[in-house]
Amino acid sequence: MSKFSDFARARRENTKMVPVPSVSIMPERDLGRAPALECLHLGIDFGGLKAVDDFNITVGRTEICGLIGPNGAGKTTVFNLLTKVYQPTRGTIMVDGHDTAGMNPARVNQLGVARTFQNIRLFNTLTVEENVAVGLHNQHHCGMATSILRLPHHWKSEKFYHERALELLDIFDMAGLADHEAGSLPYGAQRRLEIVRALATNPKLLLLDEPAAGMNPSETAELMENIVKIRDQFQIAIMLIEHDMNLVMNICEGICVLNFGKIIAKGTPEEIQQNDAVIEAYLGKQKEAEA
Amino acid sequence: GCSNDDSSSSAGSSSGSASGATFKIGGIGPTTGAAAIYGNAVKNGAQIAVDEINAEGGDIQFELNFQDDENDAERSVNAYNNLKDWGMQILMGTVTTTPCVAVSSETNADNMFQITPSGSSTDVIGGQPDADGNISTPRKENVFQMCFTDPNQGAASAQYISEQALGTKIAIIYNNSDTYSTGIYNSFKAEAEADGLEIVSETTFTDDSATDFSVQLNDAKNAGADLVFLPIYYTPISLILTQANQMGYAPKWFGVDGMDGLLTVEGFDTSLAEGCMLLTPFVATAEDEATQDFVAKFEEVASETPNQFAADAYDCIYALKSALEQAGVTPDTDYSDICDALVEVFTSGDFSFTGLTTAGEAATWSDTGEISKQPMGMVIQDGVYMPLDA
Amino acid sequence: MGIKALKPQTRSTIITYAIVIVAFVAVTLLDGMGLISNSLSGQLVPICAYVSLAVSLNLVVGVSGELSLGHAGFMSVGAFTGVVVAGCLARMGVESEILLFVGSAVVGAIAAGIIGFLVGIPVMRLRGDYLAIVTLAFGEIIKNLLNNFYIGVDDAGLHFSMTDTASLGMNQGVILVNGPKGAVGIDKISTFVLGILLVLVTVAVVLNLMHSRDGRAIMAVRDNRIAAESVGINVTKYRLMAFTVASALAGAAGVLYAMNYSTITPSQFDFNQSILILVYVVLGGMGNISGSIVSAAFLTVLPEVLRPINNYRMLIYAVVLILVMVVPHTKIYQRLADAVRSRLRKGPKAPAVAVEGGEADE
Amino acid sequence: MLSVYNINVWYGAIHAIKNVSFEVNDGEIVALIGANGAGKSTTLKTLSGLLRSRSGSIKFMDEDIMHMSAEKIVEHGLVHVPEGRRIFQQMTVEENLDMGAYTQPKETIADNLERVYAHFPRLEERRRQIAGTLSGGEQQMLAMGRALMANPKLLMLDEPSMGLAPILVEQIFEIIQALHKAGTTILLVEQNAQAALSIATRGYVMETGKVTLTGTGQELLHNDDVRKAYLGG
Amino acid sequence: MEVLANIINGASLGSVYAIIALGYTMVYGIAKMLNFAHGDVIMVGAYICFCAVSYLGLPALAGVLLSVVGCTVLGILVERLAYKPLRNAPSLNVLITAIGVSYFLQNAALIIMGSDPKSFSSIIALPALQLFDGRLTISATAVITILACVVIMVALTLFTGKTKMGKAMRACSEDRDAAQLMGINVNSTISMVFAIGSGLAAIAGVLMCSAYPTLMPTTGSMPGIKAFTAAVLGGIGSIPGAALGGILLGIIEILARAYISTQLADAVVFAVLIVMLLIRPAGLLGKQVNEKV
Ligand SMILES: Nc1ncnc2c1ncn2[C@@H]1O[C@H](COP(=O)(O)OP(=O)(O)OP(=O)(O)O)[C@@H](O)[C@H]1O
Ligand SMILES: Nc1ncnc2c1ncn2[C@@H]1O[C@H](COP(=O)(O)OP(=O)(O)OP(=O)(O)O)[C@@H](O)[C@H]1O
Ligand SMILES: [Mg+2]
Ligand SMILES: [Mg+2]
Repeated sequence: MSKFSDFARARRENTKMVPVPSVSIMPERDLGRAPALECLHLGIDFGGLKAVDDFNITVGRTEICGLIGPNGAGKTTVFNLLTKVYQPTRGTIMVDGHDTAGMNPARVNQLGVARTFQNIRLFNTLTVEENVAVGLHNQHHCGMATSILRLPHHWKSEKFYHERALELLDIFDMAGLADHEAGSLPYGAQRRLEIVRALATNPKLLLLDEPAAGMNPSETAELMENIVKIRDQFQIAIMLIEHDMNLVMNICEGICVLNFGKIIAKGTPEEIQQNDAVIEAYLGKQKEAEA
Repeated sequence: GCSNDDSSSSAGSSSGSASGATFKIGGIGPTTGAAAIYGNAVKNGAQIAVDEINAEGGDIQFELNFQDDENDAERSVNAYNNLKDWGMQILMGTVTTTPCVAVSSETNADNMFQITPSGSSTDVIGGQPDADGNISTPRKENVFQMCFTDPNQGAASAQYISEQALGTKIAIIYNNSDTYSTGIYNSFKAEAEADGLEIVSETTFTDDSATDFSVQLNDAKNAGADLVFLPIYYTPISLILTQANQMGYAPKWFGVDGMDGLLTVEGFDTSLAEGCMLLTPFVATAEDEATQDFVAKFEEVASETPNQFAADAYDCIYALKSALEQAGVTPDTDYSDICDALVEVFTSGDFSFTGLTTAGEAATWSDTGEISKQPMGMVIQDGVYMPLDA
Repeated sequence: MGIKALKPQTRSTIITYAIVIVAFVAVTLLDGMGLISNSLSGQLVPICAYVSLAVSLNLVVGVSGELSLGHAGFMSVGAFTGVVVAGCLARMGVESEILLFVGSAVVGAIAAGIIGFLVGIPVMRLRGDYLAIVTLAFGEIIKNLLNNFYIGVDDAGLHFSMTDTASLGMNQGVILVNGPKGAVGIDKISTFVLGILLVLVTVAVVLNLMHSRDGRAIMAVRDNRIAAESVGINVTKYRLMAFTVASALAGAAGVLYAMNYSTITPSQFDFNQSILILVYVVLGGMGNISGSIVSAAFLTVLPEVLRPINNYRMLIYAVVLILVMVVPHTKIYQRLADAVRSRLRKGPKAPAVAVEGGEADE
Repeated sequence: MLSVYNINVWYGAIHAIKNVSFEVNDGEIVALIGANGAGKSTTLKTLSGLLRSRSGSIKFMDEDIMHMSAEKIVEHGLVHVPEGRRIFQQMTVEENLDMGAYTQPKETIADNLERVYAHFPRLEERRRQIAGTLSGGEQQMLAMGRALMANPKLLMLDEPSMGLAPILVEQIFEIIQALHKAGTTILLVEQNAQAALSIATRGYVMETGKVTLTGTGQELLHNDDVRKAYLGG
Repeated sequence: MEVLANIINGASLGSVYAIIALGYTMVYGIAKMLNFAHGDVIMVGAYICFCAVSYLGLPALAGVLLSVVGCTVLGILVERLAYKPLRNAPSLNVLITAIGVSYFLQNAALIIMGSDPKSFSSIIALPALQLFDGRLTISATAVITILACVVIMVALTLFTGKTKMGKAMRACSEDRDAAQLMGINVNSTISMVFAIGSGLAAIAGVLMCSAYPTLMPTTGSMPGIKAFTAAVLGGIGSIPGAALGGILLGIIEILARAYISTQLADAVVFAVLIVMLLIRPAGLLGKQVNEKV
């Protein structure tokens, strides 16, 4: 494993995880403040299928939390529920202390939930910079009339979008690609751009759906570094779905394991790695040996 | 088909004497699109007249350039401008009403003489205040019609029906997306009420829904109408007759000049049209040899029987000829002066014209641009038109 | 070349305006020298009208990615409103043609915009072809309603009826809208200059909207609705915005068009008219404003150019239409294009290319 | 069995594949690894006839398939599991599998189906579900199962382990080996170079459209450049 | 009784729309293109039948056969020449090409057949049905049209749902590359779709002109649009939907004319259409596919 991930594990291991209500754990440092996310008895059915059921979790203000589980367990569906792409059949979702009942995806985002998608969803015909600028949509306002008439305020806000976009792109040093069409970027770059776009909405909670999918180990290592960097820099909570155990076990502080839509285990990476149910349902023996 | 075999001659350089001492006559009408039938009729009818006149080799020679307008006002104006570029001196057209309204105000602005064979709306000639003295467009002094105006067709029909006591309970089916049809309908209605005819059913259709007439026919039938007035063109009429026949409804049918041509519809079972009555200025079966001659020539050119559009066009050209003779203008005169001269002639009381569509009598023009001629009442018997007046 | 250095966006904007202005100057000069035929000069105003229509429709079809088949409907709303307004103003004794035109254009645009908005609210719940069909339906409805509108003005003011002119109950008045006869006796106040001005306004509105916060949102929704929602964009609002603005612009273009002919009828603004405008947009390229301008002008002039061949005219027109669509997608053509491009491509990189990928999602 | 010689592929003006040559012998597992955008998928698409090379030659079982249409190539037994699954979203799982067997005679379909369900029990549970609503992993299984329905002689897999749970990744690689034992030759494109090379008989490394390195699976696995670039170590 | 009569008239008018709509939906649902030339194929079909019967003096059935064959060939030809090159082009380009084809067919017909309308003599020589001792007459044409519509619908449903070819068509409609990788010959499959669609168009044309016997180069366009509307109303790509949509549209049209206003009938029809779509945004029988996120 790369030097970085050792360092990551080190700094992760000296965060103390403590139990909180809704049978979850969160970093001690986040205890004082309202959790970024709190789900109670969350669930959704598709026809007969209970895709997610009785899903309870609490995510601390600056926690990096992993959501893992076999294929079809319901991980992406959880994300779709949190972002209201699907309306939950039951249960409550509290974001930063506010109940999101009846909100639509846009509203939830404005409340502070941003996400990336398992199958990349960029604005393909827009340039990289424009993609981020769209992410900044609600960070700065400028009415239609204003921009049609090209009033001074229009130029001011354009300036804002431009500068802020480049700042954000710099995180993944993509500023150089600003004028390229998003659709024509290589795969890895597209995944990174999706993260930047999500960040641009200034979220309190960032949801990453398989950010490392289709990346090779060295790219993945770089990604891990960036995820931690983002958390530290923006002081936000990050919840990620990933099948790359190297990534999950190294940077996640709390991990929640889903199977058939139900939580089968919660805990620190160490606990999860030892959990027989998880090994049996998800990790398999080999990985256990490796970890 | 008739639309392609003479496109060459219409391109202008027709059999006119090459000396250049010819009047350049422009023609405009739909030769493509849904209304192409009327445009082509006019085009061929006019061309025949022009060829005859040129063949005579008199000192008035014509050159006809007929342009397509797809029965669309915009294209029609384009066609007009195109003809101006060609050097048109007189406009014979346009064939259909709406484009004619648009073009007539162009000619009016340019002071280009215009006579339309079939643009029958009053808006073509302008002026014409309605009962309450409302007008929609002022008189265009340079524009004259060879056909009846819609109002006087409607009125004439109503009078005719009441005089001949053809029916007491009247149903009307008209096309309310069509200027011609609504124009006649309105005046018919007004006149019918004046003449104490009882209108028991008024139903409409539009160009988009001219397929199924069951509702309209049922309405007329249930209202007990004994005469159905059809101020529409013959294409929908053929459908109406067929469907009425299917539902076993056999009232008297009364049409206007638009009904002419019904018998020439290829494959149409003319027995369905038995007893249909119509007012029309022209019938292809008339005995006089002028008509016979024209019909023969036309069938030669277009391989179909001419309808009144063709005849009106034919008359337009001859009317122009005699008017030009009377005015004594020469081809090298500029169109604006020709226009003044012709207007002078047309509106002077002593100019009259006798042609295929004037029922053998001399027709004259009032300075409103309307023609005064008597419509002939016709009835279809054994698949041919017979004079109605008995 | 300095222009190469600019951002592609800015460059295309400049080019777009340049096209319009150059065209205007060229035509005016030629006209001054009397080199413009009646046939062409008679088409200048309609060309401007169609260009504005194409550009505005491009905002819906190209920029916001909705297929609208009812654009002519908004055109007619504008046209008839404009006629009525002009009629009233004239009756009120307004002389200046500029005033008449501007007045009716503004009101016409507003009316069409309002209708567009009202239609949009329910329609925007639908997607793709369903939206297309509803816009089509709307166009037909407008046409059918206008066939039954009778509007006149006399000293007592404006009169309206849905039965016939008699029931307007006016005297010594002017009938402005006469059912299927439509509006007759419109006084021709549209001029090429006014036309060009309208085009410039339309282009400015559309381009400025496109290259602004709201424009980006609109395009984002087009590219990926779900992603757009996920970054907090109110999808309905922006689809509706594009639709309404486009309708208003179409309304203004309708006024320009109407004021160029002494008569307009409801049946003129039918499905085929909408399709015609759509053809301009697609031929010019989705979201490509300068493309719309050129193709609208080209396709408007083409039938007149083909006049000499008479009845074969529309046949050829059809063939041309098919060819311009098909040829660019034939192998030979693409080989050539690539060859040419690889010669040219020194300066600008990737963006130009990725179009080739044929990876248009949806 | 398959020999590729000097192929060049262009996307519009992008030269994505530059003079690539390699071969796959009967009964091998050949791994094709490389960074994102190296041209691996493009190569596979070219072999299966979705893209055309402008030069060189592609021979499959001594037949020139370079100018053959994609559907013909499938009939010859060269089957491609494309990147990103590309299953038929609107169809049910079972209909998808039927499509996979399009070139197959009716009678063989039934036992093929059994074989696939044996490999992927999850698919049997979901046989009636609309494929579009399957989870990412389930879709990957379906994509592989669909390819197996065509009785491939040479199976080309484009990142089959992408987005699969570790336990499934193991399974997938086990399945690959099983298929291999059963006599199917395999051309494998993977990001998970570790796993890929450890089961591969031979491997090729691609960078920006060129083949830069080749050797047996083990050689590559221990090659320093490869370790640095693709094994993160 | 009168209501019933109207409904039946509506149904027969609607079945014509429906048959056209079925062709539409096939092409539309599978080739993923709005084939605006479909209406004009109908016109061609009717002309072929007309010529066969009244010029060549063939029996009606032969005429129908001839026009089906003719249109099928035409359909394939058009697809090969005009649409095939655009396989990877945005769908709107194909739409415009289709419009070009539509103009072409109309004007070709105008030049070949002339502008004067032909009166189409019904190919159905059976007597009308008399019900309730003559208070209700149903023309044989109406009966046959409705029957034809139902039969065709069932046949198509089975074809696309059950047969290998049918499934292959659906596969192509979703993902052509993937379909190729299954060994499906996309080109011939899509040609097949057009063949079927155009064949149906021919039948529709003959039946339509038997019921409403005027034949002009523009005869096809309005029914084409109405059928397109019907197809969408029923739910895009749904075959029973197209049939249902067509028949409903016909009935609504007649009833609106009979009981609301002949002036505003068209407006009413389209208004109803809009309302229906607002209630069921994916059409009557179309299934709302919420895309997997
Ligand atoms: N819209 C839907 N309709 C029906 N079933 C659905 C829908 N969306 C998801 N499912 C089912 O819900 C289950 C969970 O799907 P989900 O995408 O959340 O799995 P996942 O945990 O993300 O798996 P993976 O790791 O492979 O992405 C799956 O069995 C899937 O088939
Ligand atoms: N449709 C396309 N249009 C334009 N360029 C493309 C297209 N598809 C791929 N490319 C380019 O071709 C090159 C090779 O792409 P390819 O998908 O084959 O790489 P890859 O090795 O499969 O990468 P990955 O590991 O992400 O699948 C890349 O630079 C990519 O940007
Ligand atoms: Mg998932
Ligand atoms: Mg790839």
